[in-house]
Amino acid sequence: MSEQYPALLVVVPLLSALVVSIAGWVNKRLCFPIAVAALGVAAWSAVGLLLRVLDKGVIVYKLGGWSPPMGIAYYIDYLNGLVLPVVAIVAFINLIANKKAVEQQFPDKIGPFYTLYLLMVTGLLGIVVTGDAFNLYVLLEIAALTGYGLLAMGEERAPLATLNYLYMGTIGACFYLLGVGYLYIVTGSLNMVDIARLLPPLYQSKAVLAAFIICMVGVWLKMAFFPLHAWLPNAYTYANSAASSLIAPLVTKVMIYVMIRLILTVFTPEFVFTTLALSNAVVWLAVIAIVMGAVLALAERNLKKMLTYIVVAEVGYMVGGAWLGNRDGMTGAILHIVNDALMTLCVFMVVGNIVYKVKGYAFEDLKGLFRKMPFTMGALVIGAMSIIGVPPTCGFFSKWYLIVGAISAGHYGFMAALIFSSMVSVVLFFRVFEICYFEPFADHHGHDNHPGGMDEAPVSMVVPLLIVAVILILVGLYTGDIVNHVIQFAIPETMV
Amino acid sequence: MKIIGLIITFLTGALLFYAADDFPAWSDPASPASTYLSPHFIEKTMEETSVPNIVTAVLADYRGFDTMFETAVIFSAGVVCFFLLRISRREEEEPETRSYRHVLTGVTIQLKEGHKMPPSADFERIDSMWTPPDLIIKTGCRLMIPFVQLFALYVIAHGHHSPGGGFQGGVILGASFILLAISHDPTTAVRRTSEKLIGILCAVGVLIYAGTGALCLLLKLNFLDYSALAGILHVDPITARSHGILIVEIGVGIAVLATMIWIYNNISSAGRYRQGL
Amino acid sequence: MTDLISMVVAKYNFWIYITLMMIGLYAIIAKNNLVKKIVGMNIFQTAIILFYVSISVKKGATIPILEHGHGPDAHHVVHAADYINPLPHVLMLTAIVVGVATLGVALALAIKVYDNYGTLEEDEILAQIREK
Amino acid sequence: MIWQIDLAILTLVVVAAIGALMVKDLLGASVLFGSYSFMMCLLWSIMGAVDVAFTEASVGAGVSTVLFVAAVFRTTRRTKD
Repeated sequence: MSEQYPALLVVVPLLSALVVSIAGWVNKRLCFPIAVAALGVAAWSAVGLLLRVLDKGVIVYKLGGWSPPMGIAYYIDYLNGLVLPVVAIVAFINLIANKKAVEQQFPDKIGPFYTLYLLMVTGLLGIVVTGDAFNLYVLLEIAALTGYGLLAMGEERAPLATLNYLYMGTIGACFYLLGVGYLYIVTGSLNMVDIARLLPPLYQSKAVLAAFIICMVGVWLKMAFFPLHAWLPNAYTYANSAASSLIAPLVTKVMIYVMIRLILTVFTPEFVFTTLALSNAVVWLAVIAIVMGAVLALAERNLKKMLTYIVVAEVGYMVGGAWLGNRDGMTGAILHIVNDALMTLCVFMVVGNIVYKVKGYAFEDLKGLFRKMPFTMGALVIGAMSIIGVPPTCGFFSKWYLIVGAISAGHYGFMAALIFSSMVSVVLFFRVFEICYFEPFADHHGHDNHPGGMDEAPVSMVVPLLIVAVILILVGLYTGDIVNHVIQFAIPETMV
Repeated sequence: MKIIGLIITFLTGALLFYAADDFPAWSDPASPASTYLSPHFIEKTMEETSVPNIVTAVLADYRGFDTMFETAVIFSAGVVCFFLLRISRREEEEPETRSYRHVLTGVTIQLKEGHKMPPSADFERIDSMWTPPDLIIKTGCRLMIPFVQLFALYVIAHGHHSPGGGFQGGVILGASFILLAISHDPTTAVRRTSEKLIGILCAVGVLIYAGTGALCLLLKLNFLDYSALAGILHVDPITARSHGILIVEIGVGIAVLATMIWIYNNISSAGRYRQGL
Repeated sequence: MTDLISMVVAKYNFWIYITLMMIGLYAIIAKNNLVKKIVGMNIFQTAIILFYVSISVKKGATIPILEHGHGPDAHHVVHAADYINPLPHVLMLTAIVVGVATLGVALALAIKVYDNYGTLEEDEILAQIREK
Repeated sequence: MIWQIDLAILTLVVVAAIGALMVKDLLGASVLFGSYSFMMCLLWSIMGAVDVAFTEASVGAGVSTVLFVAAVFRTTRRTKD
């Protein structure tokens, strides 16, 4: 069975989404267990795939039994072998943690919610695992459409914010499709590895250049890279907490994976960094993204919105790292995909818990929360330390690689931006801690019986959160292994 | 905003014009796109899948995995529309007056707040903006719908030999139900195709597709490799591929049919399911 | 001049697709009405489909459905040059479906926005948000 | 391929697209969008993409237009641009 893991990984969530959808009409209580089982299988196969890749190298899975350029094939190498378990595990933990929140927010629509959730995970896993450029577009649209549905159920402003996201997301996906069309017209192929094989004689072609630029702009739109980030903060802020803690950690990170995949596999680093002279400009854009993200986060008086601007800044980290054009920068970017997915999950789950208990996430709602929700706030401290980049947590190590990459590329602006953003993060989070710790709990909702006592979120929400916090530290401690055994092989040897 | 829009538009346009210069000439038989992959599809489809319509063969077999997700996309659009718009009876705000229509005579009555009609088969609840459907349109559509549906079934069944297939047929079949809903009123249409039925059919359609693929997996071949079905269908592997394509096309047809109705019902009645277009 | 004309004529489908795409893109960015933006989005998507279909065209070829019979000449040899490239058609079938799915979701969102604010004009909605 | 028809339809496509965006009435815009889709469908059938044309005829010119009209019916016809 283990040679069928690539198919199971995507097909099990898809099939279970359909079953959940039917179960939603029959008996709502069945939805959650089916979803958990399906994502459990998906996470299991993702980890199994990673182990197989470590053991045997690249796996090729032919769908429908047709060999690659004719049919669609899955390629699992070290790069997506690493990203897959992250996506599957983040989705799995978030699913378990949000059971109560979902029941609280959508008592009537549990079935559709889990259906969309599973379809979204299917889409994201499919994007990561596929080796076909057009298949990626279809999966991109699945992830996007379900994402719009999930995000639009929230506060009053959520539909408008999501509609703006939909316009931008559609333009992004269409640009990607157009880029694939340009590649198709000059090479005649849709398979990523095959395109990479056919491209080298065409590196001077204007069509290839345009294809690359269009693809990149499309992917940047989808990941909210700086001038194109305007849709993200509102869409993520006004959404319900179960959806935003799935989408905020995963969607931007998966899009960064797509960008790195396009750079490393489809267009090859020689073309991107040697033939084109764009990398310096893009890194400067990333610098602006980081600085603007940090500054805009400072201006917010609202925890969730502040975190969304941090997401924008983190996108800048990864794009900048990937475009530095050297091994350390790329290592940092790939490592940061893993770390950032986990730490964004951690902080957004904290917001979820706070919303569940306090029904708000503005700064004035946070007063006295250290006394009220000690475990949740403890996890926030670890998540914040990771975002700032304090040593035992994982955020430190990826930032370290990014800074080393910036120095060896001689790009001191990027290094300065990284340090500046870390310092701003310190300010941001200590401001939050100050409010949560020192200011007494404000009883403005008037239905709290124990103003000074502990009133933690339910155990089913706190335990997954603490697990994520522990994972943050563990990943930090095992960074060396991850880099030496996985990421090192994910980057082609031609890149130094 | 208009100026920014113009600038962005012209920048994009300029980039595309610039790149179009390097394209192979239009309709050139020697262009890479026409010489690299497509000859294989054109020349080998008949012997590998025994389906004369190459588009159908490539759609449902060579790139069947794409099509499965295409069906999943349309399914998720249906679920999203339901998830966003459908208003459950609990959340619905009560209007001041309730309107009822006598089914046989078409006489409408209004009851003030607090008064409810006892449930009976003779009266049905309607919106205040209800207008009686026109007799000519009603009869005309009633005459057209069976032929539309027959054509849709033909399109699905004949997708191997002529343009068409599960998707087009499903849309036409769905359109016939939408026509019913437009020409009569949504309540009539919903009575025939209840919401629960539609919701389940959507999932069942995609399930037929994905389930066929999973069945191939259980029969020890790769996902969606229809030749695995040869043993079950008692035919040779090539014909099994042709039959496999038909099975999944039917699945696509069911899913699309149900989703089109579902989306239409939710959008036209804004989730209230009583009166619409 | 004749060079320019021959270039325009040789690839005029590509020019039309670019024009349509620019129209759509401008509408998404600059239009004020939410439904108009959705119309623009659809024009944008169809323009890309037009581009793909233009790739598939082949001079002197016919539609990609094989002629077949059940008689003795049922197994005649098929020449690739006689048929249009089918692959872009397949891709675009998928893209059309994705387009209508996006359209459905976008309209559902527009209805929800209208329910909340009672208007579809973006500037009026933003003014309402600012007032609150 | 008859180039006169081709050219006429290409022009009509662009006209319908601009019209759909310019007309100051959303119902009119949806109907013009339907005609745009139908012109597109004719264009593709001229190019020999019969399956795509068939799909566009049923989806773009058919169901999409109905969905547009239904949404306009549920919201408003008014538009400033």
